[in-house]
Amino acid sequence: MPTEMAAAPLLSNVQFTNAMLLAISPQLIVAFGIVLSLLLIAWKRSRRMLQGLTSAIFIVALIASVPLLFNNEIPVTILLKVDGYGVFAFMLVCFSGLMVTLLSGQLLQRNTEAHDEYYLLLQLVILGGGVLVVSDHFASLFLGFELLSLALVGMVGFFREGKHAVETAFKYLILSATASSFMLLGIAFIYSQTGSLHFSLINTGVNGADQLGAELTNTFHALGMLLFFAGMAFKLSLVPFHFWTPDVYQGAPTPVTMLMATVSKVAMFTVLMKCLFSQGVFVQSHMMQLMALVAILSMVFGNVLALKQENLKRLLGYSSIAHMGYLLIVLLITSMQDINFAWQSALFYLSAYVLASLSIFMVLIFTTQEALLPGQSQQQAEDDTTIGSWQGLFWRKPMMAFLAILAVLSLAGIPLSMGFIAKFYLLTFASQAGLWWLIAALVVGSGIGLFYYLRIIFSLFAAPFSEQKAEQKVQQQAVSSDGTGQVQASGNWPWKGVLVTGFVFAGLVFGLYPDVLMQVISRLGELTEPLAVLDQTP
Amino acid sequence: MSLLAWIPFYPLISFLLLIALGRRLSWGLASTLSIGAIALSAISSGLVISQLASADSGIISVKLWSWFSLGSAEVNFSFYLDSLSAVMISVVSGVGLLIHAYAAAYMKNDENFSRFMAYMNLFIVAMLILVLADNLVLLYLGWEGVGLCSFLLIGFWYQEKENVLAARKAFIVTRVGDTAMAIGLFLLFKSLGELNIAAVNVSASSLWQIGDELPYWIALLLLGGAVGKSAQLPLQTWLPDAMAGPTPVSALIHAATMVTAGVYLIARMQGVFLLSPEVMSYVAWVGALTLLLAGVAALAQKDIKRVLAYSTMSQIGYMMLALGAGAWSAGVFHLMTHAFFKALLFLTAGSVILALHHQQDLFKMGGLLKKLPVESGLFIVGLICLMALPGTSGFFSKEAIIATLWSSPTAGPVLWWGAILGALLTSIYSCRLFFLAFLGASREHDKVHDLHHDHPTVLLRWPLFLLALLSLFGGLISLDFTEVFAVASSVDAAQEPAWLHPLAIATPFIGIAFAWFFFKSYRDNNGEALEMKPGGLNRFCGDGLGFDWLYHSLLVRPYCFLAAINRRDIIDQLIMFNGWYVRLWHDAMSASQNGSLRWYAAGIGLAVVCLAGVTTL
Amino acid sequence: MTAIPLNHVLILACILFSIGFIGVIIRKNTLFILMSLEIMLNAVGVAFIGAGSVWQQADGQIMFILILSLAAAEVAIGLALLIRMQRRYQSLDIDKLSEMRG
Amino acid sequence: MILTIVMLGFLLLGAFAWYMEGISSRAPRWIALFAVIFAAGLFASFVLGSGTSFAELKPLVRVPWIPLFNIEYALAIDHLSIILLSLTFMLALICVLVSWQEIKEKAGFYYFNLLATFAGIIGVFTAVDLFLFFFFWEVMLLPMTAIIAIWGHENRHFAAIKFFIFTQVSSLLMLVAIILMAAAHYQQTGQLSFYYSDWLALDLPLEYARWLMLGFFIAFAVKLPSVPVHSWLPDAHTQAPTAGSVLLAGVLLKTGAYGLIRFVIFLFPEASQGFAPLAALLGVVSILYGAKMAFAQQDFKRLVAYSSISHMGFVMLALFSFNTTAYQGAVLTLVAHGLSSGALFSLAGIIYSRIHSRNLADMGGFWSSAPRMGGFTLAFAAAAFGLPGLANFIGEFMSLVGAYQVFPVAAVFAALGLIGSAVYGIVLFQSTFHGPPGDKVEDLSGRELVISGSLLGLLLLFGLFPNMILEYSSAAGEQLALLSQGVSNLTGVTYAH
Repeated sequence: MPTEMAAAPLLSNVQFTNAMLLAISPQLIVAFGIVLSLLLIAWKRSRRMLQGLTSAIFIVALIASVPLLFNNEIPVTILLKVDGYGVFAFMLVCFSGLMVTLLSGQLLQRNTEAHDEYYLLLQLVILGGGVLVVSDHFASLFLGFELLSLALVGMVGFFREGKHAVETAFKYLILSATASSFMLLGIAFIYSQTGSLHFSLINTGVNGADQLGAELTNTFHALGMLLFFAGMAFKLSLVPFHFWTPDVYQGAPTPVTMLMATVSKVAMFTVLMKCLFSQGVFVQSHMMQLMALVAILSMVFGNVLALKQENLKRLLGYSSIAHMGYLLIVLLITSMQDINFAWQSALFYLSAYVLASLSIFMVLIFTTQEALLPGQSQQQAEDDTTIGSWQGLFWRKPMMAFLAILAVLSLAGIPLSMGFIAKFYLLTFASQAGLWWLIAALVVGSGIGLFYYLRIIFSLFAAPFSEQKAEQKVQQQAVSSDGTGQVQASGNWPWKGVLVTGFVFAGLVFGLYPDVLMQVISRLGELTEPLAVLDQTP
Repeated sequence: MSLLAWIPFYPLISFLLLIALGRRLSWGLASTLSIGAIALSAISSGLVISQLASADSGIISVKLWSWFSLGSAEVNFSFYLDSLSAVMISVVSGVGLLIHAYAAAYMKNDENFSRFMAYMNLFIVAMLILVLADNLVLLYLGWEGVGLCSFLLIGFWYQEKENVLAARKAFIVTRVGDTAMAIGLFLLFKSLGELNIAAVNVSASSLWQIGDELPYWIALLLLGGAVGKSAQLPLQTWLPDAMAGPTPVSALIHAATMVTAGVYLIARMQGVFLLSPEVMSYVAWVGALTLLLAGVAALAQKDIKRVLAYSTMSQIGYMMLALGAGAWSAGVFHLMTHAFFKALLFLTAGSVILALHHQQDLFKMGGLLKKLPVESGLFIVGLICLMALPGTSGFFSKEAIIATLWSSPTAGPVLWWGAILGALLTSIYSCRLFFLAFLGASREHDKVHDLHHDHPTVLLRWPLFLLALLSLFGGLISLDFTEVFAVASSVDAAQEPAWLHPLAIATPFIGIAFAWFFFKSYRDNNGEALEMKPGGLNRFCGDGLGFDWLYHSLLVRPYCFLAAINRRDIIDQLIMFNGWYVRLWHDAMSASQNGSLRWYAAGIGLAVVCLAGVTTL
Repeated sequence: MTAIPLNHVLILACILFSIGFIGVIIRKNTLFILMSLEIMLNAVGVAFIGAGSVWQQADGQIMFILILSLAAAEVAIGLALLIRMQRRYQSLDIDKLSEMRG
Repeated sequence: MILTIVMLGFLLLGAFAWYMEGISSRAPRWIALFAVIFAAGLFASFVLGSGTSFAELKPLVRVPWIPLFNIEYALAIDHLSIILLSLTFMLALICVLVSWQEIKEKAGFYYFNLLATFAGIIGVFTAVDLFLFFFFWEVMLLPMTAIIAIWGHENRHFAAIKFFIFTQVSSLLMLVAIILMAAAHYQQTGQLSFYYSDWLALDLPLEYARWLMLGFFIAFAVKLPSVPVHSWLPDAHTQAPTAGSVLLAGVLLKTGAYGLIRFVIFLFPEASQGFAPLAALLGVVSILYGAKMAFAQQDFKRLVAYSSISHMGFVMLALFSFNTTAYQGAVLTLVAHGLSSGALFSLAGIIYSRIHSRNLADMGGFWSSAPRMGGFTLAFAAAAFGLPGLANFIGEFMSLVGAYQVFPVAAVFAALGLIGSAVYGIVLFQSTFHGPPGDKVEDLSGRELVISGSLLGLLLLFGLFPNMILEYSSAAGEQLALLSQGVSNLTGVTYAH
């Protein structure tokens, strides 16, 4: 039984410096923002003001992050460690939060219920994500994780009159609680064997841990790693922990789904990477095999599951399973040298994925707003949006359809889009690491994936509804606009066009000239030669 | 450009004009154009041949342009005239001219007249290129060109299903031979690096010994091409069906010119063939078997044109036999005389058919001697040439062939007897044809159509007279091939039995006598209906000795069957099976997404247990 | 007093956790599912405290406190949802919540 | 630079055409026509006026694109590219013309896609940075797929998806090979490079090269296509609108052959020579299987599609014979097949516009009412079965002569394809134009005469004066032969030249 004291226990006297304060300023801004929002609500309950404040908070947090991007890594107590990668991930998180804020207004307006908590919860989610991406300790991981999850549960079931609200919320709550129990048990096991809750295994009780990482001989430690990974895999909806994904994606309000698809994925993956890399997981062959297996299963089955799916939100849920499977490739590094390239690949991939997800959900929200029938709640319309309901969109709203096409192409990893460059990163990574099975699964998965991605695109191009139907629709819309003038007015939200155009522009620029983003990401690490990964013979 | 180069050019211009202007041309213009073009070709041919006589080398050649090059070997668009090709161009343009003239009259009332003449002109172009080509690729161009024209002309009346099928069959069957020939060219090029005919003949004899393997294969493959085009065994089946085309077509393509292209090819490539005595004897055997088979088949035909078609096959068999036996000149000589008399026969038959309102069934004719005396006379001339009665052109050429057979190293007595038997058959079926059609009393056609009512007499008659003259006296033309053909091994006539020649001369008469008695019912018919005896043997022979059936069940049906069962592409099905398989997985996986929370939780637990198992194992 | 070996503690935690988990799976009543979740979290707490005492650190106990607050939050949300469910479905049978599938 | 302008011009004019759709329904096609003629003129003046020799790859432009991976925007052309680019321009013109009446709905977007496809194809034929090549390779697929999926026939979505998935999956393998190649360059020189000429200088271990070669080969074999990965083609060709079929058969298949020449054979001479017997076998199987399948079809376009598979088999066989003659034959076959199959698809479209069916059973006896159409159909069918005098014959003949030097048995079996092609060619012609006359169909209009006439004219021109093309491919052919000689010196295997 190990008796020596592990270094840096949770309660230790660490000087809290200004630099540290600065380093976590974005997170602090969000936290401060929450308090501010509460005060605002107490002062005046205004939907627009709160939305504005939330957006402002996220924008300020984003701006505050920028100077931190190329800083050296700064440990903030033992709980957090701010480095470029984390900051970049936080910016992704924050940007997604901003988009969700902007897109939620319409939805909330249609709901007569109270909506103040919505923005609070949203800010909590972002805070949780913000904590996750910079955490360096299981305790902070746990805090961030739960902050994010519990706030999300609240948001998932926010519109309690919704058709699927209770079901979705319950599924998410119970399954997520189960998963976090698994993760916690895993952490407990790891802690019991290492004596440290710190990510890094240096100076812990693990045999031979003075170098980074070691093959695990201890059953409980291995089991702990497995359970921890299972908990994270649940959040990343990797096969075989993916069951909840489509149901929750479908049942949650679309902006919340968007949040889950972006913030939750980015934050979880970032922290998983940090943790696993710090633990030197790449020498634990069992874990590597396990992750490879999970990756392959996710790539193939995620796509297989999406194959004939008609419901768009479910389909995107399945597609996210496959994407997290692809992304898992970067965890399968073979040595320290790979870490930087793995980070670059992961962050580029996540950026592409976030951009694509935001775009496609944005189109989903906008199109359902327009096609809303009287007496139908927007949430319900969105839940039931099928591929078919986008039929002929291209001929009616070319810009929006173009954004959707670009997003789908990006998800499918076809040139002209960021997704292709992202896939290029992954393939480069995988072929250097010699992960032939994963490449094979990626190819097969992409092949299957094309089938449903193309179905979406073809639906956009398909002939619009027959004239009769269209006429009916026009009449109905006329009726609805007569009835509720407010709805009509808000239908022409002026930012809509700006947003869509902006996203199209961003997608094209990053797709055609990815160097803009690549340079930023490659400078985040700055520690080693960015392409050192290529030095190894495959 | 030299005169030689112009020869195929006139009909080409005419073809283009006819195609471009189409139905806008009146009959007069169209026929003038097409006949005029051929006439120009014929005149130029005559002039060029007279130049040839004065040329020192015995060769006139002209290079039009460099076509392409195979490695270091140039393949040029150039023409080459020696005495062999001189004979060919004179036959093609001469007989072609006469047949064109006749055809213009024959087809006058067809709505697609100018298209018909255009095809005929194109055919002459291709045929002239074939015989004038100085290299095998250009020859192949002509070779395929005549095949295409033959296809077009057989299917000229495209609205009838049989014609369409006959055209298809003719093209595809000859294509089989062409492919063999193409492979022969590949082999030839690989081994000699050259496709120029003269150069090939020279370097073949300098590089190879007699009996080498390479010339054997090359010659065999070229023979494959020849049997396809010349309707010899085993690719003979298309010719009888090809009679579906208009009669002038049968006369021009399927009797006088195109079908003899195989003979020309072998004669042209004699340098290679001489190196392979085995293939020479194959040639002889192919010829002999074909001539017997065709003779037997001709005995059981109902259709006047089919009799003539089998007769053509049989006569080409003689030419092949001659080539195989080394009697090159005799073979080519027979080619020429055959062109005269077979064109005559076909054209006369055409007149008869026209007069009988397109009745071709011999058993429904009869008594035409009285009704169509001129045509009957011309037909008799053709038939006696075909039977090779002494004095006619056919006599000279056929006797020349038979005379060489007995002691030729690549032929021999057996083939001699085959040739005699063939001659016997020839006279028997000729008599049968004549008896059925011209003797006795008319069976169905009491009224004979007045040919000259709407067909110009001059064009319809005069070509026939000219052809009759050529048939009768064409044997007097002497051909000198010493420049072209290597001197055949001298035949030691002393060792041959003395009765050979008398027997050969007597054979046709024996045949006539036999037919006179055997076909008495045909001869003495009084107008009662006649039927061919329905026996199995008759049917068997009538169908060309079962080759059609054989090929149909051995090749056509399996190919169609294969095509039919695999219409949906088994490989595609196999690949698309993956799609099915993935969909199966999709269904299975979708079933696991059953919406039950407890099931999902259990799934997570199971997954953890399984992964733990995987990890620890 | 002999110290309890760490492995025993961990095995106990495992067993407790499994009991809780099995409860989540087999219980149809939502309330019991929430209770089973509590058991699972408490099992984790046992493991943390056991480990903390072995390493002579407060970390384990701090984690346990954090877990307790998590459990409280979870139950709060869970009970709120439970009430919604009772209102809407007049039942607490979790299997009624399977409208979304496929 | 000029080619960049051409590509950009295509895109911009395409966008302009799209925009103009709303203003005048006729404007898009005139814009497209202008774009193609203008681009062709620009290209011609550049090539003819540059006064330099294009025997070797001549770089046109080379600027950094993604510096982190040392990816460049690099274009270069040589004779092969010029031949194929000229074919592209020619068929582009035909495509615009055949679409003239056919495309009535969303014409603006249609011409945008058409022009974008041309731009992509030009990129494929000129890119010498392999990443850029891959980029164009995929980009040309997108508008093509849109053309099939939007303006295609009844089963268009299925066909488009199949087409896309086949090419995409196979090209991912190529992408992996490209990445590994670049990494190999990094290991040997310390710098990442996707530049073609840099790669030519690489010295890869044979075992490694084999795998990389295979990655490229599969992608190009799918595009070519070769049995057993051909089955996207009949569906795509059948379902595409006329211009789509023309473009697919005429040019897109050629990108596969182009890739085989440039990126398989010249990049991996040793490895591909080792692979040659198998490739030749695939070629022969394609020839025979394609011919047989073509014969079995009842659908005009499907028949022509399978015939394309058969013809591309000749190309495969010829290319892997490593022989000057065969190489020249293959290049000529590419051009000839582009023209002849383009013509046959145009005719299919023309017939479809008359009777609204592609089924051969619905056709027959058209000759009486449409003799000109019949004449052209016959001529193009004759080109398909290799009638001498037309360009296809020279191509196939040289391919086979060359292939026979190296693979005699394969060449003999390939020659059997001549019979097969005659069978389907004749069946195709006869079942449309022979037989009892059915409905009256309108004969070719002036525009259609121009289309068919110009294609036939070119086929005749190249059939009678093939040296116009052959002299441009001889240098590369000899290089190829030298390459294989060099290899056979190493491996001890001798090849006849």
